[in-house]
Amino acid sequence: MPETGYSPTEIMTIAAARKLQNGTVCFVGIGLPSAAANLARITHAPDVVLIYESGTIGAKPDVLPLSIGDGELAETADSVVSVPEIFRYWLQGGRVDVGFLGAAQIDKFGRINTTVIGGTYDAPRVRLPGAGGAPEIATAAKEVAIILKQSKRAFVEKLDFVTSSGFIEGSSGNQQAGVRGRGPTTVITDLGIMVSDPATRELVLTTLHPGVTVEQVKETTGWNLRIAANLEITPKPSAGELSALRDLHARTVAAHGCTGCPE
Amino acid sequence: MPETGYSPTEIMTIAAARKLQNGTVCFVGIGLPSAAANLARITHAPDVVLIYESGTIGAKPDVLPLSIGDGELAETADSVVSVPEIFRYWLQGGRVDVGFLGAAQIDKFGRINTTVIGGTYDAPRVRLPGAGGAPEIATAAKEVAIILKQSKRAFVEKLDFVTSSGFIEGSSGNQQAGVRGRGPTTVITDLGIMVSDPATRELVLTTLHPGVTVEQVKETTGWNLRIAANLEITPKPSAGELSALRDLHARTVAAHGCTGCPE
Amino acid sequence: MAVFESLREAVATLVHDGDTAALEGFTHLIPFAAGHEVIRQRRRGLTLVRMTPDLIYDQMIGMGCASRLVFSWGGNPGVGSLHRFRDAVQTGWPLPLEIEEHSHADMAARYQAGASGLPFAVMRGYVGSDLPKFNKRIQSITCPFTGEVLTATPALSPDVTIIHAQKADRKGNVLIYGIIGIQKEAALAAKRVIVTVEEIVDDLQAPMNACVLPAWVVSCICEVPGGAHPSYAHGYYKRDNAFCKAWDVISRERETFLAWMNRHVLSTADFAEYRRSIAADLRVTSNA
Amino acid sequence: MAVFESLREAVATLVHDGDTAALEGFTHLIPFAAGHEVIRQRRRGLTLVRMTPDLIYDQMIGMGCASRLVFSWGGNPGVGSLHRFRDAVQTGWPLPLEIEEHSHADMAARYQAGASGLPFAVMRGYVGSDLPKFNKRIQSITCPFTGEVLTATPALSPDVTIIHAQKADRKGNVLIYGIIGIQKEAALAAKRVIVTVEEIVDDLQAPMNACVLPAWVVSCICEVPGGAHPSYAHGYYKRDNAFCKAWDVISRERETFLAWMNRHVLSTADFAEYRRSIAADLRVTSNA
Repeated sequence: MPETGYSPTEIMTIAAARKLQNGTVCFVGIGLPSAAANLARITHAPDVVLIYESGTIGAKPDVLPLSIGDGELAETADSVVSVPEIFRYWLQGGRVDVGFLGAAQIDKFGRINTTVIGGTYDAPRVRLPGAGGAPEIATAAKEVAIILKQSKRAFVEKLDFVTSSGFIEGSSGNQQAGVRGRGPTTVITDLGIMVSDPATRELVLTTLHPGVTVEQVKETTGWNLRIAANLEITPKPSAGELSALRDLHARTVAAHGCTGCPE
Repeated sequence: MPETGYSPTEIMTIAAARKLQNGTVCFVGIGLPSAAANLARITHAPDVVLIYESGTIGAKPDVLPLSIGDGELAETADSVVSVPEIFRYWLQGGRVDVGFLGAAQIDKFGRINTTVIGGTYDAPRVRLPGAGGAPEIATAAKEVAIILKQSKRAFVEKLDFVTSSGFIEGSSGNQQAGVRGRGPTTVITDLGIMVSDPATRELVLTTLHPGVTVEQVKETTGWNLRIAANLEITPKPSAGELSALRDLHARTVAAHGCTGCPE
Repeated sequence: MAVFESLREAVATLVHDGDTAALEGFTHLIPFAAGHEVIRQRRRGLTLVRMTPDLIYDQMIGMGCASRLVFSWGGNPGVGSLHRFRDAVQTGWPLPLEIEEHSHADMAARYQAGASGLPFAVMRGYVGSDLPKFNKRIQSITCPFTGEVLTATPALSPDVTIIHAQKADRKGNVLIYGIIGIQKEAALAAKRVIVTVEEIVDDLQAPMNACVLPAWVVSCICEVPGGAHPSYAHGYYKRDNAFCKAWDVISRERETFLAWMNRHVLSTADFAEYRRSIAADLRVTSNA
Repeated sequence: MAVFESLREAVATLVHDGDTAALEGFTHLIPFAAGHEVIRQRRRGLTLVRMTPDLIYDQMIGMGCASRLVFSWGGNPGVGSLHRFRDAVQTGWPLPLEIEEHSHADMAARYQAGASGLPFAVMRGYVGSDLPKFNKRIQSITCPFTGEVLTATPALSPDVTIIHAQKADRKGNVLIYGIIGIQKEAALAAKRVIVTVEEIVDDLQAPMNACVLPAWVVSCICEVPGGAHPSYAHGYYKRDNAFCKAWDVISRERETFLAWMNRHVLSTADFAEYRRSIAADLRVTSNA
């Protein structure tokens, strides 16, 4: 544990959790997004509605799921529906306020690559898991928040593959494609928070976590990152937030043998 | 009760029931088709699968339903699904062997009118209930049997409105429209049975109920009815068939106050 | 998020003149109480949507609430015709009724498209039928992979959907069981959703994969015991077949219809008073 | 109509070289036992279809059963990558693996179209994504009513679908509960259906609106207790997370993978023997 009293991953998770307002309907990805969404639920947002693509609506897990379809999600959900129903009636139906996603690579517009790295699509250097629900979450959710640790490998000038975007370049593109959401609007990292410029969609660094410098962020970002005129500083994690998060991870380790999140 | 020992409606119902083989999957209309299908189930075809458009799959009602969605159907079904599911996964999905339908009017091809009689579509003399499930049952079921009492008003040269057909005129029409079923193949009446000519689709009288004459059938048919070269005679209702049907109606009257079928 | 109100408040705030309104229920859980409240509050110019318009739509049409009907089968289940519906279509009494007619499979697919955020539905429909000739909302579409020509119809998205369900919990989550019909799709396709329920409970005790509408997709929940009478509520009461037969007589003539509606619906304050009124008058035996 | 057979008989008669086979399950009720039997019987040239290929597909791919994979997300849930899947795509070992890649929403819609007897599905998909550039099965279609351009993809209709469920009754009716995923659609979309179950019971005791597959849509039912291990069966046993982590090590190198598969799958007669073999060898703690 660094002398700050919390780890970079902890403040990233807590900063992401703070973005979820009470009563929000959140379509949750597994791993860090799930940890942040459940932290929000057990702290300031008890009525947040968590939807997992496995068909669990209003899940309230006491321990973090290791997979998107853990039994804990079904047991605590208000309703468990089929996978086609969750994508058609609930996601495509326009009922999701925010999509909470992770990624392997993102670009300056918050577009995501989880398909291939290096080589070609047919002969990639590294084959990643693929799209999953991301392309339609990015389109159908009213907005998308991405939670990802910073590194030049992850924050790149040009994606090897655009798996998920949520928008079409050009002013009228989205209207033509019937896109109703705003696409990726926020990226929460272990160093700070980036918010997309509504005009250009380019991510702008707006917030630094305590003790982090702009240089640290620039050094771990693969493009020439825009910096907001007046940078904010993330309020330090409260004792309550830290203990809630650590208790959640402790319960998860006790149940599963691990947290299901990168450390 | 006529001296035959059974009523015209009874032999019509029994003749229709005999058409259902054990294990057949039958999409059942309310009224006489439902009476015939359940009579088959409680006599020679215990494993017939009865599907009602209300979403009840494998219904085994002890009394006849008055409506297509009586609770008795749900309580005795193997599965109760939504109405969109029954039409998409189960009917359109091609899982139905035979559609058992009633009608207000039919023509020589077994096409059905349940929409309007007389006047125009916008200002009809008599407004009928409408299509219900019939147009897609006629298309998606492997074949369709229609159960209807004979009269010149019901068996007409030209329908006032074609609500449900099950086929397109012309040899290649059906293929183009992706029709997989044979459409209306059998009409069971209170006087006999008509079967459609596979080549022309025109109904041909192939069977008379005991004691019925060809003239009686011609007099109650609104077109110049074709008669099969060697007419068969419907075997008389057995004591078992009659008592099963009468017990079924008696149980239904006891439960609902009526049989739900025309007498 | 669902609020709990009286049915009078719910209809006053959520059902407006000229709305496209779907009071759904496939022979089970028909929202009669809600339909009566719409009549009491004298809504006009409604486009009424329903797969199976039955007695309650006959009443709303006869009382002049509707200018348009979108449907696939209209009748009195197990009894026969709807006389007020027929009178409106055949003679325009009390008002001309424009009709838009589809098949069940089509209406179900249209509600699904509405619930799915799609502008249209695809189906294998209407082969050889005259209906497409009289309904321009039934079009064709070609499969981009096989070249097959199929039917396309526009999504249904009512301004308000009203359904009746067995239970809601105190948060407003709704449980529907038995013949669930098209209610979930009709609710999810609508801008506003009113749910009348038999009872409000602490715990829905819903099986894991039951048909549950979460509170946050429901606008308003109204506790109206018996609110589906004379239709039935699985687990609560059976259909009142005697009433359905009696309706065939009551509704046959305009005068008897109007007298009955004035006496039992317009002259009563709510559904409970209505139930007492018809019980006293018609000796209708309700199983509620 | 469902017949009751051993899994060996079912795979022998219903799974053929070159088939398009879907072994479905969305992180729950994964048909591992059936996948092992396909490996034992050395099926070749399969087109494997699955929304979420995980360990069992990693094993089938690594053992050379598949020439093609149709999928939307491939990984070891909660652990990481599938090394055999990666090796096949990146280096073509043991055989080149052609891939056809979609999104979850697309795959789910394609199964629905297959179950619905439609040639294609319509969705709002892939906005701004590169996937359509590399998959010609992702096309566009225009709404005949609004002019909106949407995504169209072809129906999925596997030659054989294999799923694992909690229970079947003695007639062959199947009950699935908990996270039901895409199993119903995958089964109804297929020409042949194999269902392995935890147990065969006299009475399913299924809630009225539960996910039930009637016996007459199932080809064969095989009683295989624990047949979803290391995934879980709601109401029966939990996921074996230790095994999933161990697999990451076992599968990393071709040699260790082949040795393990030979020892525990090819050298065992059935799933029960396999379970004893891995329990003895790896000390895998199974909750089954």
